[in-house]
Amino acid sequence: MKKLINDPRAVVDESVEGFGLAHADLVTVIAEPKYIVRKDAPVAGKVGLLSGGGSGHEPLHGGYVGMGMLDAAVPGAVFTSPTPDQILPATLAVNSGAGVVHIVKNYTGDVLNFETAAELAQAEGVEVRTVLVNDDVAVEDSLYTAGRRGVGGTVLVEKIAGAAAERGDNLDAVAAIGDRVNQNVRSMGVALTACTVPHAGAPSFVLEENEIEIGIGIHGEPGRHRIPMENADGITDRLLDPVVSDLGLASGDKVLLFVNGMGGTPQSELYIVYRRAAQRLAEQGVTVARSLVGNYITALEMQGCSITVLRLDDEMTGLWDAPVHTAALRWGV
Amino acid sequence: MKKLINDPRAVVDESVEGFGLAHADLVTVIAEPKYIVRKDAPVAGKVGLLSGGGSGHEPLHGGYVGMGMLDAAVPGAVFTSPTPDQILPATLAVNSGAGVVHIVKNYTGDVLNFETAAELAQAEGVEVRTVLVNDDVAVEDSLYTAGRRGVGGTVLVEKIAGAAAERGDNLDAVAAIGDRVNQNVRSMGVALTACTVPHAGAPSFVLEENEIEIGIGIHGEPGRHRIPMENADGITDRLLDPVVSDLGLASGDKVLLFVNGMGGTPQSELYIVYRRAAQRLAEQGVTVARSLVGNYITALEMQGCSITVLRLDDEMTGLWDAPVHTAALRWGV
Amino acid sequence: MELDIDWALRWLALAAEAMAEHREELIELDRPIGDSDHGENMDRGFRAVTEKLADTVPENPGAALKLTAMTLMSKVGGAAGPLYGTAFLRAATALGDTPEIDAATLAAALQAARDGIVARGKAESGDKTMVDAWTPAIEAAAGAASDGGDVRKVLQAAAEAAEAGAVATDPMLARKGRASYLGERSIGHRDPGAVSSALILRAAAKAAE
Amino acid sequence: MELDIDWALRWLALAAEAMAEHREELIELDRPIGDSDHGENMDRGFRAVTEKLADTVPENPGAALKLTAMTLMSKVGGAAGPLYGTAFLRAATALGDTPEIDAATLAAALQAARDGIVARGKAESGDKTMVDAWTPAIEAAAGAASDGGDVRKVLQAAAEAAEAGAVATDPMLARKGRASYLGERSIGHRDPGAVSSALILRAAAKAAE
Ligand SMILES: Nc1ncnc2c1ncn2[C@@H]1O[C@H](COP(=O)(O)OP(=O)(O)O)[C@@H](O)[C@H]1O
Ligand SMILES: Nc1ncnc2c1ncn2[C@@H]1O[C@H](COP(=O)(O)OP(=O)(O)O)[C@@H](O)[C@H]1O
Ligand SMILES: [Mg+2]
Ligand SMILES: [Mg+2]
Ligand SMILES: [Mg+2]
Ligand SMILES: [Mg+2]
Repeated sequence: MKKLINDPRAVVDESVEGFGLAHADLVTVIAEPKYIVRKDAPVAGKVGLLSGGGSGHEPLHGGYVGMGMLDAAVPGAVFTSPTPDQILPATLAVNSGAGVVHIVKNYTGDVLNFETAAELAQAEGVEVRTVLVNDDVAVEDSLYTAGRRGVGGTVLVEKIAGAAAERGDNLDAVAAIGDRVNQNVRSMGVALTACTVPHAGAPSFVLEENEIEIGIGIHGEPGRHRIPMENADGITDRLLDPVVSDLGLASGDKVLLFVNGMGGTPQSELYIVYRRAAQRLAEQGVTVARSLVGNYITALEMQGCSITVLRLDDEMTGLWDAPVHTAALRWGV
Repeated sequence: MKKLINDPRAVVDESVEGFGLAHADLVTVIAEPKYIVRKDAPVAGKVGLLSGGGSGHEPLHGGYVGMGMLDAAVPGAVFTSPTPDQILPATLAVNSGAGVVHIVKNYTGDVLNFETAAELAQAEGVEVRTVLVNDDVAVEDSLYTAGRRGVGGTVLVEKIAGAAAERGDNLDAVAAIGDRVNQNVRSMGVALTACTVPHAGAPSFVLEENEIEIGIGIHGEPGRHRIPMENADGITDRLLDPVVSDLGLASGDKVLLFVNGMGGTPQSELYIVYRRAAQRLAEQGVTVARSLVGNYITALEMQGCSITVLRLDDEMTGLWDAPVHTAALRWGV
Repeated sequence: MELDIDWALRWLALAAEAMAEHREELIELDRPIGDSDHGENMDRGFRAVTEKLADTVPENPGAALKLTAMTLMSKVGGAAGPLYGTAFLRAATALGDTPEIDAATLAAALQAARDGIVARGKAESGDKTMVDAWTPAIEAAAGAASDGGDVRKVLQAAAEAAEAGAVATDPMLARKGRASYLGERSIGHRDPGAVSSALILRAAAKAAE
Repeated sequence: MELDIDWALRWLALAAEAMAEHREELIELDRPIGDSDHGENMDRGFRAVTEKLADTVPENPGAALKLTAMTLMSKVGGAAGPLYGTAFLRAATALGDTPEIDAATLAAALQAARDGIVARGKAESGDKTMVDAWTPAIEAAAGAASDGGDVRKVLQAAAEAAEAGAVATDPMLARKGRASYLGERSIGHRDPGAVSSALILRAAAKAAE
């Protein structure tokens, strides 16, 4: 394991501290209990938007704190959800009186910790709504699983709900648009290599030189199945097809196409995947109205990518285009 | 070698095609001879700004084509400079009559190919100035080398000269500000792992589990020396110290601190490096007035980073802050 | 023999030792069917408990478990944090401020802990979670208590049953938590949370020896 | 014997074959002291030359070399593209539209090629570049021609000397091109451009056999 770190146990502390130094114009970093909060929080009259989860997915979530997106991000240890004693003060810090929306990726740990924090916040008189993100089609959503995971769709939920909060939507409306994004977004990922959690010291799974893992999440957990290496177009089809069919996309639909890198994949390769996905969607009569390509929700240094498709309507498109000013996503300002 | 590619020889073609599809609002991709050009080029009255070089450093240079930065980017094969028959038409395409500035990283191949293209363009009546970027302190600039390489400083030259062109500076002025940035910027890099050129099929060098290579460039070429693995703070000092001393930074200086990922390093690690570098500069009385952290000039999937420091004056700071709208760098618009 | 605050403090110290000692093992168990953090999470949590107990001296076993609950809740994170937090909290509530715990009270407190985990995580027996260590453990504990066993017997029975329960998760197909994403591929691996549960119950038994 | 357009076409075909055959080897040579692309660059360039020659039939050797120059210039990239482009262009200019090349003209054309490389790249002998293949090659060619050798002798001499020159780059410390960044670490490796130069000159000799 070769990493640019000092102490495996200090990775999150030092990284978040560096983030705070680099983006002091946008955020304040609270060291203990740890959270990252928008410089001007709470914004008077605005619904607060908060997300969080295990670290190791940077720029998620800290990179999305700022005008037009999140008011706070709560980082846990690497791949480990944060705790209620972090989530609660962050919730209080972003509450201007208009209530707070928690955006929670659907993992048992995140759900339980945010649930507790929401109860505690409500006990302190803060109204909390939770938007659960579960867009990963690789996992069957059934009684036999913990349900679909929240992956790439999370970035889109945060951006669009963030824009709704910024324009002044009330608590229920912000939560509703977040839910609507979640209902219209699906994702699927592939790993070419595993990743190594710093405190674990060894890769989370081992792939042979000629193997890839289809249907991985963002925690270095194994996927649904392992297949021999294929070319980029073949892999793209394996990711895109289930996304398209699960979404029930039809000719005439407009979508946002998001090709996400897992952290260790060169951008040039992501564009090769984007090319194929865009061509196939076009063949099906689907219009790619917006695009996003890059490392936006990662799994440390994993090589691989995920494809996320969001079915757009005019309101979501407008909210996507609305100004945003965060460390990792910025436009219109 | 596991990569999200189809044919090793089609990597640049397909990747640039995907880039064009994803950013059709910003750029036009010309397939043969290949270059990427700003949608609204040539911009009337504006000096044209063009750069290029081998591929594999994405988002450099295509990601910097757009308002406030480059008018065109000319991608060569992976790690191989482009050819005059690409550079010439791109130069003609961005010439509005105000002349064209070529931003060239100091490598023998780039210098020779751009030189030829500039001669040919001049023969066709287009005035060309060349800004040579050579900011890599890992290479001794002497009679015994091809001179210092152009690395991280290139991004800053492109941004600042791009803003000067956008505000209407004339040909000599744009070239002069580009040169000024180059004179005030220094960089140094480290590799934790090598990278694999697709057509070569094997890593460009081999590092043992406990070795790192100090002073690497961006082409997977070996660096100046190999040392046992160290922690992030130690590595940061090894990169920052020569940069600071070569720049002759003094207490009271204002700088832009740029921590760049080589493509395969998680963002969290870059912020750990940023933290140390910012702390050390502060200790020396140097003010970090602007920051940039991320994968901006890469070497495929290499793990590692580079540190770039630019000594700022008010004009450079203003030009850095000026609006820019490209695929990889965007603010103010 | 009854259990007092000294037992509780010995228990928590032994549990912390066990987490440190088995940290790697729990990480390894979490690797194939999880995300390689369970050992790190539990070790971090119990180190924090140890630190807390160096500052604060709880008056009775219930207070010690409540402090443990709050600390685990705020330091462990992941799925295990809220689950163990709830377990210790419910056990603390069941104990109230009794200074001395007899066998029946002990069995009831263990039952409350298990019920807390189930209430929180909604897992059933056979879902390949820590519940598969706790359910046999409380059944064995209740059995031992109603057979007239003393607290030592009750804890021995619970620890043994939890250990067997953990081993019994090997062939199960996971239906809760991260391992459930793997479907059939979760079969043949032991659940890390069941193993950490058995370690904690074994520490409780040792503390009573 | 004099060299005509058929020789030139055979030469270019054999050179293209050599680049394809030695592609991996040239990549391997470029790995330790460069960026692992020389074989790919040269192969891409000469495949393009072959394609061009399938469409266009040049009238004389000079025209064939000019077309080669333009193609290499536009397809090879890197340092080697402009250097070989200039070399072939200068040789073409030296030949003009002579249909038949004698030994003295040949030696002069080779000299022009080498001078073009030096003018472009500013490398001196001993800098560990392709110049270290070309300089001994033109010296040997000039010697063979002034000794009254025919074109075959001149090309043989040039190829042999270039091959020896390439081998002689092994102990040199690079002072030009990418390998110069390595300083002392460039010692002990053979320069890829010197090897490709020797291959091209050997192809010229074979084409005259
Ligand atoms: N719904 C649940 N009910 C009971 N136990 C669960 C549940 N989900 C997960 N667990 C337990 O939590 C353990 C994993 O804990 P840990 O690795 O610390 O958290 P995470 O899964 O968030 O990384 C599993 O081995 C399992 O025993
Ligand atoms: N200044 C120079 N003069 C002569 N030859 C040079 C010079 N610089 C580089 N070369 C030659 O070019 C070869 C490298 O070519 P290639 O690998 O295709 O280009 P690049 O170095 O740009 O990747 C070297 O082996 C050397 O022979
Ligand atoms: Mg976890
Ligand atoms: Mg090259
Ligand atoms: Mg886990
Ligand atoms: Mg090379």
